[in-house]
Amino acid sequence: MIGEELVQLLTPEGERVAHPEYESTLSGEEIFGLYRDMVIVRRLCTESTSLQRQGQLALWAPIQGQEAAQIGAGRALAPQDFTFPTYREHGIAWCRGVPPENMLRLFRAVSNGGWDAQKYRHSVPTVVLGNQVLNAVGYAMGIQRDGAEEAVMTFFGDGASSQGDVLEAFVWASSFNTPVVFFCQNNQWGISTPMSIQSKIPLYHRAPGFGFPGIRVDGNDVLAVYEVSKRALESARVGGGPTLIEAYTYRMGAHTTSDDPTRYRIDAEVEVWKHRDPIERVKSLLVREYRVKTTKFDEVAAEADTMALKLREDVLAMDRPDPITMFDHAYAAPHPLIDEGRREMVELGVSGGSH
Amino acid sequence: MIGEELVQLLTPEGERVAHPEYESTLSGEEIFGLYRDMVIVRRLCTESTSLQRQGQLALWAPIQGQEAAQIGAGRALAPQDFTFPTYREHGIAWCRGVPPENMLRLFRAVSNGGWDAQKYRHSVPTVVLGNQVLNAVGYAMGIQRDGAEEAVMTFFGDGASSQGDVLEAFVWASSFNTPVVFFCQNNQWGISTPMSIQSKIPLYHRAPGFGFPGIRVDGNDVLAVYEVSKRALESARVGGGPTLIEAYTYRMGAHTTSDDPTRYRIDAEVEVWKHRDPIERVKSLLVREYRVKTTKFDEVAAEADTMALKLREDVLAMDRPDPITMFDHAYAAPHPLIDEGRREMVELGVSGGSH
Amino acid sequence: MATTTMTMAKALNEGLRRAMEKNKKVLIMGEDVGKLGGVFRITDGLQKDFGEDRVIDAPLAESAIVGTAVGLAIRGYRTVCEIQFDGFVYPAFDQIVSQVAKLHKRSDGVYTMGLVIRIPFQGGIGAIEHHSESPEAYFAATAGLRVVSCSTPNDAYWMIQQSIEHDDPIIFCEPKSRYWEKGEVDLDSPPAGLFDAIVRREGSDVTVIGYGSSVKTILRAADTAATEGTSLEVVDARSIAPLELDTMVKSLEKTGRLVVVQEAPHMASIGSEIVAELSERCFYSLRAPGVRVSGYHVPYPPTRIEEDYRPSVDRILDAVDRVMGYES
Amino acid sequence: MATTTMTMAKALNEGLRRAMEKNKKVLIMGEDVGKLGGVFRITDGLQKDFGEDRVIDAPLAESAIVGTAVGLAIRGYRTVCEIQFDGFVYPAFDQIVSQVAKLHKRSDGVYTMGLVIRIPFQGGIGAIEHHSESPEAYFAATAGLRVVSCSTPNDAYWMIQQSIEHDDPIIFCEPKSRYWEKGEVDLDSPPAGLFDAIVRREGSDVTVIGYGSSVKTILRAADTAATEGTSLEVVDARSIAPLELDTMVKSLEKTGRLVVVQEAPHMASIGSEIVAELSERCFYSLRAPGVRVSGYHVPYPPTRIEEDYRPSVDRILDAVDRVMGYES
Ligand SMILES: Cc1ncc(C[n+]2csc(CCOP(=O)(O)OP(=O)(O)O)c2C)c(N)n1
Ligand SMILES: Cc1ncc(C[n+]2csc(CCOP(=O)(O)OP(=O)(O)O)c2C)c(N)n1
Ligand SMILES: [Mg+2]
Ligand SMILES: [Mg+2]
Repeated sequence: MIGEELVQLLTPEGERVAHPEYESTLSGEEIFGLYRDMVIVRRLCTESTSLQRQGQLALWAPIQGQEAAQIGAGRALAPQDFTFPTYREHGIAWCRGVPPENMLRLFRAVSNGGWDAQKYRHSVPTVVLGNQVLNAVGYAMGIQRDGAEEAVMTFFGDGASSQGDVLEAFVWASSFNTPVVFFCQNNQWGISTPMSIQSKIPLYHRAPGFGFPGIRVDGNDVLAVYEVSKRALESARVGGGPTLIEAYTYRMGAHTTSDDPTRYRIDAEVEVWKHRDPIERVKSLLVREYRVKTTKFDEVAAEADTMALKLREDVLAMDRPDPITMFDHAYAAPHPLIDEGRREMVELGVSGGSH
Repeated sequence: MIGEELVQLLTPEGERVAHPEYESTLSGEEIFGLYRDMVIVRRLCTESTSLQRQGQLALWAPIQGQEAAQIGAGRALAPQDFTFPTYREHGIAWCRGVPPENMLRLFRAVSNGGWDAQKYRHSVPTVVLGNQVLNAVGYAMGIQRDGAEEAVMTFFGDGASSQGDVLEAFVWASSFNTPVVFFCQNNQWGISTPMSIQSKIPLYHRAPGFGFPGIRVDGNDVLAVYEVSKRALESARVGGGPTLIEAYTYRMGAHTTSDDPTRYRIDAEVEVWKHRDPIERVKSLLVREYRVKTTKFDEVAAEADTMALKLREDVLAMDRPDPITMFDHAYAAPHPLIDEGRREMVELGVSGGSH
Repeated sequence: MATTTMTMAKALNEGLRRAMEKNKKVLIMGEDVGKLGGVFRITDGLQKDFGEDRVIDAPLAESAIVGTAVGLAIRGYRTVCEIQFDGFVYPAFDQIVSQVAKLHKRSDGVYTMGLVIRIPFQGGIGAIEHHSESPEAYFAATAGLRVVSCSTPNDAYWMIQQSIEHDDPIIFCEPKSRYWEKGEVDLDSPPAGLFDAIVRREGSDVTVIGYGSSVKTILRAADTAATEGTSLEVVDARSIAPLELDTMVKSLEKTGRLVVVQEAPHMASIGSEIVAELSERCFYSLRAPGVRVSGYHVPYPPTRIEEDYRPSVDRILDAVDRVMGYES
Repeated sequence: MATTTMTMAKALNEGLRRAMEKNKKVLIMGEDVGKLGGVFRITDGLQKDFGEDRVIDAPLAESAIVGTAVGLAIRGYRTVCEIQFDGFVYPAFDQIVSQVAKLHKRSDGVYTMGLVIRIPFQGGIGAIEHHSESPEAYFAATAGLRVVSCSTPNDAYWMIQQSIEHDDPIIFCEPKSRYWEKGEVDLDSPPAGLFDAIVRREGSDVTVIGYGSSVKTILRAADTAATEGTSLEVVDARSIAPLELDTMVKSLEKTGRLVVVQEAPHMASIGSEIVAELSERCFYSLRAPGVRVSGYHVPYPPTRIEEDYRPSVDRILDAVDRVMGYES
């Protein structure tokens, strides 16, 4: 489909294709589960976009088009694995069990994080591109020292692939053979910067130069992403070291709700990718191969709507935090400037100081 | 010799070997010239080490063992090319025409640079590992904008190859197809850190992952280094883009005069490399193939001694700078804090303020 | 005098355009500066008019943006680097501190580090984390650099041109919350030297010094204070490093009272520096200690509560009351 | 009380050893920290005794040293990162400012960023460029971090252990020029809390505050001043961020005169902060303005002339004379 050797198990038309090294291990029910996940996170995304348009969120970073990449990877994770996302991994967060309303706390600007990272084994969002990739390798070094059979998966984009931190992470992961899977969602754009400015050749080629395997997968094919991720994670858990997965996909929407992609890319490109929609192709498969009935799909749509409704309610109920909470967790131990700030704020009458 | 495909044109024993892609283009006289350069820079190095031992230099970073790598690359440069060194490129500086005493100003701690970088088209030393590699790519972007037929060569070590700056430089050089040659002297050690901690696989493999060629050359074979460098530079000058050259060599001495390599590496390793001495093998060739007489070699030795003597005199004559010179060139334009500092220093009587 | 009204964003755009027209060696480099015109549209239309060779869409790496600009400077180019947001300048910190700030010195004056690093800084736009920081003190503390900030469209238009023409490297801090505010721009001559402070409003009781976004807040505080009978003299520092202290000293000698306003936390900040310097220079004139109104010593908070972090009119007036409360 | 005499380098080594013995989660990571024991031998012998898994020779990349330590902290490890020299901490600046300093907050307190970044800082050893810097203000200005510095072997031994046990990230600044100086170390109990300032010498005329390598220089200045009839009270700040101001205020209330000494240039520095804070807190006690003795505002000079850059006894005494010269 896209040139280059790329692992694909399902065509855009929803037809299975054979691959010499990978085959889908999922039952119809499991595939339906992935379909459901993708529909729900897409709905989460449309609801969030509309909440933003209505002034209820400061910003939203949509994932339309990238659902297969995220759900395929997210469902390949084992419970004991740990994940390090950027700001756009709503699908991963969903798979880790992060409640949707927690995901929106960042975008409602009431938190810089949003969820209990240790509870969900899913780190807080990282906005500075590339930082989390090194953090992930460090976490993986911890796994090694604990002798645990766990893996780390960390996410970054085609743009972030140019950052020194990501490249240093490759060096370290290779040197220490850490149990980490680098999952790069190449959605073709870093805001307005096309992939071609970050690299003239496919990104997954970088890995072998650092001494570990790189693989490109059709990021819009959830079955392929699932299998490729699963194998990389399994290998990492048992000492096989790092893998770079480049999920070749496309950002169907704007970079964020602040962005205007018409300034830098042409409609025709988006049109081409519409035909590669990650949800439609699984649906075709489910209908054709597993004879899934319309009612089942309707049920999922209804479930997604219910989720969206609750999400909206939850978001609207998220009050402006008491300003004095800005002093919480700035430090773990007592700190005179924190005490001073709290005192000043109480004196100013800005906060009841109840916190 | 060292496993891996490695361009070699001269064995450690000084016998020519054929290579499918490279052959030596140099006359006997030219080869003798390279020999002379290597002897002189080695002498420069022993003299500097002894100056340091005698308390005349704060530090010295020796290049014993790396003479072929530096002279081969340095002599491949065209006058219009520009170079960005680290702190160890005395051989390159020599080829660029930097007076030896200028090279020692840094190590006598009377300057942070030492020579007129524009005059010699050889940048001042960069101590922060990796920084200069990005600077070199930027310079090369300037060459492109000037439409000039020039190339940049930048130097770094195996250790520095792990730095984000070096890796980002690969990204940029590839994206913009800049006329830059990355010359990595893999001397096996970054202070006490062996190459194996920086990379499990040969460094030159990194380049293809970024979209440009990498090549490993026997860094102790001056003929091979010369040819490989020349071709890479020529390609760069005419729009062929970047090349990574990994010169596989060995740091025979200590990291610097402050270092004690017996703490971390075994003698046997050093012994092995003694047999690969870059100067001896060229001498063998010159004797065998070109019948160069002992007197000619003696002349070079004498010339080197003369250089060393003058160097010593020059160094001893390098006075402690007037402290007030610390304010010179901190800024290009007038600055109140500089004026204030100068005034204070004059008032303290530390300086005559003549400067 | 040809004047025209425009936003600060437009003024910067026009200033850049004029600098590029004047000098072919001027380049612009940064993330998304080309077709998009930058996320704030400061470089809007410039790539179209000056070409991709002069307005360079960079791969995504700040260390490389600055590191290559250094090489370009050595080659004789003057690059205006755009850092997309304040919180993303840190990957370039090493290149800025170790190369940009020191290469003129290291080369014994042979290299001219004529480059400008534009940073949209400070908060107030309701963004997510890392988009609202005030990193100016890091750069001000670094010998070899200069740091300036504009607070009006006119300053923006002129200071960006003056910065590009200047031979030392300049960290150019743009108060992003003021990008869309309009003001008069004099197209003929600059309001002052690049490193001059300007008295924005004369007053007699308290000298209030600030820069960037704070200037407007201080002016609003001055309005309120005036209605309460307190007269504030408002000084826009403009140059953060070096500070132009003469204007400040002159003001303090008149008022005897000092408040410094900044969004950065007060620890080891520009505010600390101004207070320390003026405490010494105006020891006999000061009728109260210099007081700082700053961001709090916490990571920039979620922006739903940022207005309680940033110095507000209330907090400024509170500080004014405090310094007025000292016996003189 | 078991005391023993050792160098600061050895005291740090012993402190690290004790911390590693106490807590299996303590790791050391840095360039050349293994077999070599670090370029200053601070980690000498530790890899041999605790293994390569706990004393990790890092590939050569500071951002990665700190960035992976962050991940290890999330996993429950406590990593002591060694930065080889002050001038090489900048590649890690982004990780320090954006992750180390902010992750406790961002995670709502779920992550404990218990890690220590050891930096041999300040000059005085005749090194080449980038080996003699004083970057402490950058970190002090960063909310979320703490910065401390030792000036004696006893402090070194205890403060490194206290830092490792502390739950906030700590930038641990070691005055490299004092590594080889010997002093008494009390093996039983620490001299003070990690964030306490200590009066090193009592006096009545002028309070002189410093930290790290400056403390000894100040003490020497105090000796000289005493012979000239001026009594200096010497305060070792120890904690650079937060500053322990109570001890300083108490001293100033007694002396009424303040000199702050540091190797960093004065602009937006710890010295600025101390002067600004104490000018406010001791407004009525101050009989002269607080004065700073600092490095000059230039890139660290070639070290043949570094002693004219670093605060010397002469320059300190000059400042003492200046503050003594004010009418009171
Ligand atoms: C260090 C850094 N520089 C710049 C930015 C601003 N920024 C946010 S997202 C983005 C583009 C990222 O592109 P990519 O990595 O492909 O991820 P995507 O947004 O496409 O998921 C940029 C430049 C940032 N967040 N961090
Ligand atoms: C950013 C940075 N970190 C650490 C150092 C300290 N340091 C100086 S040389 C060196 C080893 C460099 O090894 P390599 O790159 O292989 O070059 P070589 O010295 O072998 O020529 C180190 C760690 C430095 N100069 N810069
Ligand atoms: Mg992208
Ligand atoms: Mg090396």
